[in-house]
Amino acid sequence: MKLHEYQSKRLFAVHGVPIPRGDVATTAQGAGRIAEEMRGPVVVKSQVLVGGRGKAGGIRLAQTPAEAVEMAEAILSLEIKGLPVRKVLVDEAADIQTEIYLGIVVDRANRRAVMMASSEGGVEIEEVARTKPDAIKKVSIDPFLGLRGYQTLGLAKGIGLTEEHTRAFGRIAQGLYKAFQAYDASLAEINPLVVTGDGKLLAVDGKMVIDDNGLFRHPDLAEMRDVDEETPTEQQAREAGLSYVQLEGEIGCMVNGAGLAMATMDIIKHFGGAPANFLDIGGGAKAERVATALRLILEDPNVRAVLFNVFGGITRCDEVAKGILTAFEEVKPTVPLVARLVGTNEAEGRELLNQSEYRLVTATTLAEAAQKAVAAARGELSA
Amino acid sequence: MKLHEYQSKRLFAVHGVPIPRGDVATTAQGAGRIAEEMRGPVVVKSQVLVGGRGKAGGIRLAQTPAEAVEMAEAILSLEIKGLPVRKVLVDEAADIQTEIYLGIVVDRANRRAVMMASSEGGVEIEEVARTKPDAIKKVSIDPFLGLRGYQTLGLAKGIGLTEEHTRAFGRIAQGLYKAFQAYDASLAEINPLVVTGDGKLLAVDGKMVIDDNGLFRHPDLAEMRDVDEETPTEQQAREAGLSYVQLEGEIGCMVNGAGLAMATMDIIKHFGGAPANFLDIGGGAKAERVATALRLILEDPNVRAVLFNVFGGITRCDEVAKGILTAFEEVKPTVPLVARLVGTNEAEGRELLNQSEYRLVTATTLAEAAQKAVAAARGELSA
Amino acid sequence: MAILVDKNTRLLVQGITGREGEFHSLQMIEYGTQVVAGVTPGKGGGQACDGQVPVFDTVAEAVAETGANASVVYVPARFAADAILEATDAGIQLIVCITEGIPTQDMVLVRAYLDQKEARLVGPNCPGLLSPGQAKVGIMPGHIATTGSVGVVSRSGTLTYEVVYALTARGIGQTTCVGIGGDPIIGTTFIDVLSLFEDDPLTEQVVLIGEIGGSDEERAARFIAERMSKPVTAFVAGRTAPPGKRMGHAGAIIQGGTGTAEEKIAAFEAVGVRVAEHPEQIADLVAQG
Amino acid sequence: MAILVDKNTRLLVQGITGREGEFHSLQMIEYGTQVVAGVTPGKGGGQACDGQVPVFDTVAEAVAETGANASVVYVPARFAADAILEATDAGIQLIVCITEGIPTQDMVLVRAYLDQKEARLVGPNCPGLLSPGQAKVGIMPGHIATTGSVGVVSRSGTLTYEVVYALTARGIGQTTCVGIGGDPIIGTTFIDVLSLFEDDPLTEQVVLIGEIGGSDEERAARFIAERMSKPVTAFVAGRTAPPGKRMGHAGAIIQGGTGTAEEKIAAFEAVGVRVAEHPEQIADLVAQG
Repeated sequence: MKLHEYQSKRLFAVHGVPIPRGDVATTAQGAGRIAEEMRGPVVVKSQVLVGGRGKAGGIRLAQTPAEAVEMAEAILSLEIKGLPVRKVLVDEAADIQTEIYLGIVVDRANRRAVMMASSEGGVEIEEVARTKPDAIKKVSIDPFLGLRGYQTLGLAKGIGLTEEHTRAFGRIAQGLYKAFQAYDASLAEINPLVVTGDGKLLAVDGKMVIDDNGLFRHPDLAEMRDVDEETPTEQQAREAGLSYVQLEGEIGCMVNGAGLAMATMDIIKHFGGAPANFLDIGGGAKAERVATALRLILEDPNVRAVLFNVFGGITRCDEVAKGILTAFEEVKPTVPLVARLVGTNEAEGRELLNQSEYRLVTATTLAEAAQKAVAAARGELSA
Repeated sequence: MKLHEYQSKRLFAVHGVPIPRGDVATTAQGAGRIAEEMRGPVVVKSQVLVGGRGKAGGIRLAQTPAEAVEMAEAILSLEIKGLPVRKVLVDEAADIQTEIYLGIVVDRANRRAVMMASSEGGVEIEEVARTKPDAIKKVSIDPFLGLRGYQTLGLAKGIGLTEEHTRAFGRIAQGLYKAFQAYDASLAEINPLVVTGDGKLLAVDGKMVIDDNGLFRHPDLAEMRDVDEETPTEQQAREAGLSYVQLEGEIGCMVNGAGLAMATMDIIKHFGGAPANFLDIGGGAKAERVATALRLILEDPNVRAVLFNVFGGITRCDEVAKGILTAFEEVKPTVPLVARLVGTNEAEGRELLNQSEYRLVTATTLAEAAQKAVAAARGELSA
Repeated sequence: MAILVDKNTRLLVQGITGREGEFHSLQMIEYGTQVVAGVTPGKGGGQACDGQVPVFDTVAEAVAETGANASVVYVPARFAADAILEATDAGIQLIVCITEGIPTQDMVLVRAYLDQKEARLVGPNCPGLLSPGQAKVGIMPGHIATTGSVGVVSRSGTLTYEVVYALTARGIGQTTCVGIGGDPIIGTTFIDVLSLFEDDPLTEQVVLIGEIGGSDEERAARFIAERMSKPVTAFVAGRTAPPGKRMGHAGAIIQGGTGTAEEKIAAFEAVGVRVAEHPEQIADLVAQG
Repeated sequence: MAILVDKNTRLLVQGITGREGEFHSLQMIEYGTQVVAGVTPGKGGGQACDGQVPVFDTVAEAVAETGANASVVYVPARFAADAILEATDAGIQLIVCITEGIPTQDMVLVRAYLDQKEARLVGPNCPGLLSPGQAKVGIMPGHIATTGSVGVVSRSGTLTYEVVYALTARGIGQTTCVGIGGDPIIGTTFIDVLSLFEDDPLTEQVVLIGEIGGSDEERAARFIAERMSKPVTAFVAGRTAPPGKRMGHAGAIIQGGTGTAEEKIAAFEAVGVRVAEHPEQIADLVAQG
């Protein structure tokens, strides 16, 4: 789960990271009132969960409250990479001398958190990694010992900070790591961390991604989820415990397991079709979850055929069949349905489906199922 | 540094360990007022930093506030193992069904904290270790992982707690470990932890010893030190950074290093004398600390002779000599002084002492020094 | 012969009284696995699986009483890290964790702890192990596999079944099928399993099933080039996955320019590993020897 | 030959710009020790010891620039644990910590971390190491020792000097003198050092100096019985110490019925180790061979 800039920065501040004074507004007038309180130039920043806000005109400097109202009005009418801007952050403008990057991610290969710093702040770290890899300094954080003072000192020196800033940098690095840990983050990033004209360090922009698996420990964070950033379908899917990604094609897929779901999408493409979605019903899915999944697929007007591909392990084919039948009772499907149920309780599942009034095309192999689904979507196969 | 029962229990309570309602009083009337608030039988408990309070009559049950006043009066007039009772804890009396022992210590051999539990609560754990070693269950706590749920469950089962108490026991064990960690304890003990008539667990008595080396992290705890429990000499010594233990003999010893100090005491005894004290001036002692040390020794009326045994390593002999001379200016010594200064800056130290108006008997070997000190204390050697 | 589990495995089931734990324990027993003990705190002294398996409160008790030497973990995500640590501390040498949804930071701690110990963890969020005809540990459907000489290792769950099923359908049996799980932090990697198959005399060929995200497949390719003498056939799921989108719980996500199916396939082909176009094609490639 | 440090040791001093750090660095240099670098955060780029030693901000930099392979730590107690960890992470193989007063819980963490690594820690709260004629690392006065064939290991600080001084006075030289420190948690124990002396061809006899508290001497006695071929002479300080009283910073305290001098002496005598009555008598016993 991604957090907004203002949410991320507030969580960093809780752990001692200095951030600019500022507040969030949902209207241009609100932005103006905040700008008045700031008594000086402010930056008006769109709060949307995508990168490239600056280039899209979503971040602007205002010298006066009146200008802030104007800027906020413009920004709140924007749509950035398809997402409407509903909130702006109005921050006191900083007197920026130098821009630094500071971030933490979980490194799969190292199996621990890695802190990265770079003197090339203000640009995306992926960009720096491509163009100036030597400018990025890294330290691996031992999960038992935490981030040590000598590590932050090493980073500070590595990115060329002078003696006067190493202590402040160390405190900010420790604060960022504490926030990363405290909130089960998979990414925590300050970009840029700036050195101001009066020699202070300030986290001007922040970003945090929370590990969804850790959210049960943070009910307060779970509430921060910005549902505006999800399509209603994605939101329903998440709430039902489904992994769902909307795609452009015409064959709705319902599969158990992410790998098999991807392989199913791949094989549909291989045989000339196009998947309408990625949908993983997860392990051990109960009938109710399956029913929700099927409802979501059938709501998509692009869908011309549906392919069920379930290989039962922890998931039981009879439970899946029950879910399918439940969904049928509500949403009467009008498109052809291809079903392939194999594995745990396969026979019981097939038995249940056979009792349905909807006739399903069945298949044994995945290749056969995919080919039938592609044909069905073209209208070349009748149920 | 030892904490009182009431201090220990309050720190445990901060971490979720249930303790009886109660408060501390320094007068019998105060104890009575607390008993009134409790509205029921209370236990009046002497707060002194030694074991065996019960046997000494320092813990008594009172049915009424009037009885509590009476008991407190009696207890406040006691002296237990040489320590005057200045405070009593008045606790609501618990309805005790079972008594358990629960404690944590740092295990030198294992190099980590060990939690011990025993069904034989209410007696000293050393006693249980001697008489019923199998009744003590232990788990070693990995410093990186902390105390795990399966460990406390294993302990609970090991001491025969039934299913209904294992959760509460686990929470108390976690609380005790948290307190142990949070306050740099070297010992944290609940004895007894009782199961009450209504099936609750309650820490009826508690004890904590804080690692003096960790006190810099806990200025609040450092203030809790009960100076009444130290002799004025011990208190002065501690404040000066000296290790000082008062003994019964007649030869005052000033030595650098605990091992050498003990060896010096041993050799005095070996040659027929008796040390008046253990005194370690520590590593790298400055002149001022040495002066304090010498003042402390010379204040002891039993001292008939003084032996300086300093082997310079991090401690420099010239600094020690300066301290000796400083002390001489204030306290004019009237007893013979035997000095042996060897090691770092030995020549400079000897030079300084030679300038003193007080003539010191010097010695080369430790055996020689000890023999001269013993002789001097008997008046057989003049300075 | 087989790797990791065989007919001598004495299996302990952590979370045996839960719905999934009991269901799959019955299936494991039915398959012939020696399920010697179950653990559920608070249920010690009872029995599970129609009285076939004694239940203990702690792993230490279960090991002491039954001599269990492997454990499979079905406990809920928030307790799973503790369950793995408990098994490790009780001296269990092989721990297979089926549970999905364990927070990554929990696994960072668990993995760092395991690195100091002898114990091997497979998973989490994996289907487990299946040595056909000998033992099944986890949730793989037993009937899809048959004895033979192909070792299977996979980051995916159900996709593994798909492949094994296709192999069996073509009469190609397996020594052991290993699901290593797709989470960011796992106990046993492709390389660990490839090394075991390389050393297993009965394994003649290996099938590796990867997916987008991370760089484990690339590391596996390097290992195959440097250390493997046995032929390897691979499949990589996610050729058509759009970049920047998270594909399911497995955490399969393509970030920036790394972790794409194309790169992984290229890495395999560069070291002579045949890569199948779709799952069932693997069986064709393996049949070619 | 010597153990742990010799003329090839390239020493780094952590806390070199502090009063004690600089004083003893000068003494070590004067003794002939190769002091190649110093570390004090914030003082990098400067020099210490009259311009003889370059100072760095971090151990990693110092190692990269000077090839230091051992470190001695003089930093204040509250920063000492971090200093040890920093040296470990920078790949230093031998870390000698002189600092006294490190909180026990810090050392519990440090020791658990070191147990996963290759590095050896000597101390803390110890006088360090002295290989006469070759190198001095720590605070032992160099002039009290002379080359020879006796290995000395001690839990105590100044008492060690006393014994070494007495040996030297009788013309008995030493291979290496090792102060392991008297804190509850230390990096290198009696057994570790006894084992090194047993394997060192030039060491013919060993002197062990213990004190009351703990049970390290008892464990050493068992080790001597089982593994040592070379004669060992021991001394145990604290025969006259009253029970239950803490004797100084070293944490020498007798609790309950364990850790007394009597028990330790009995343990040594039971395995044929000669135990001296007072420190200087050790030299007499060693002279007997």
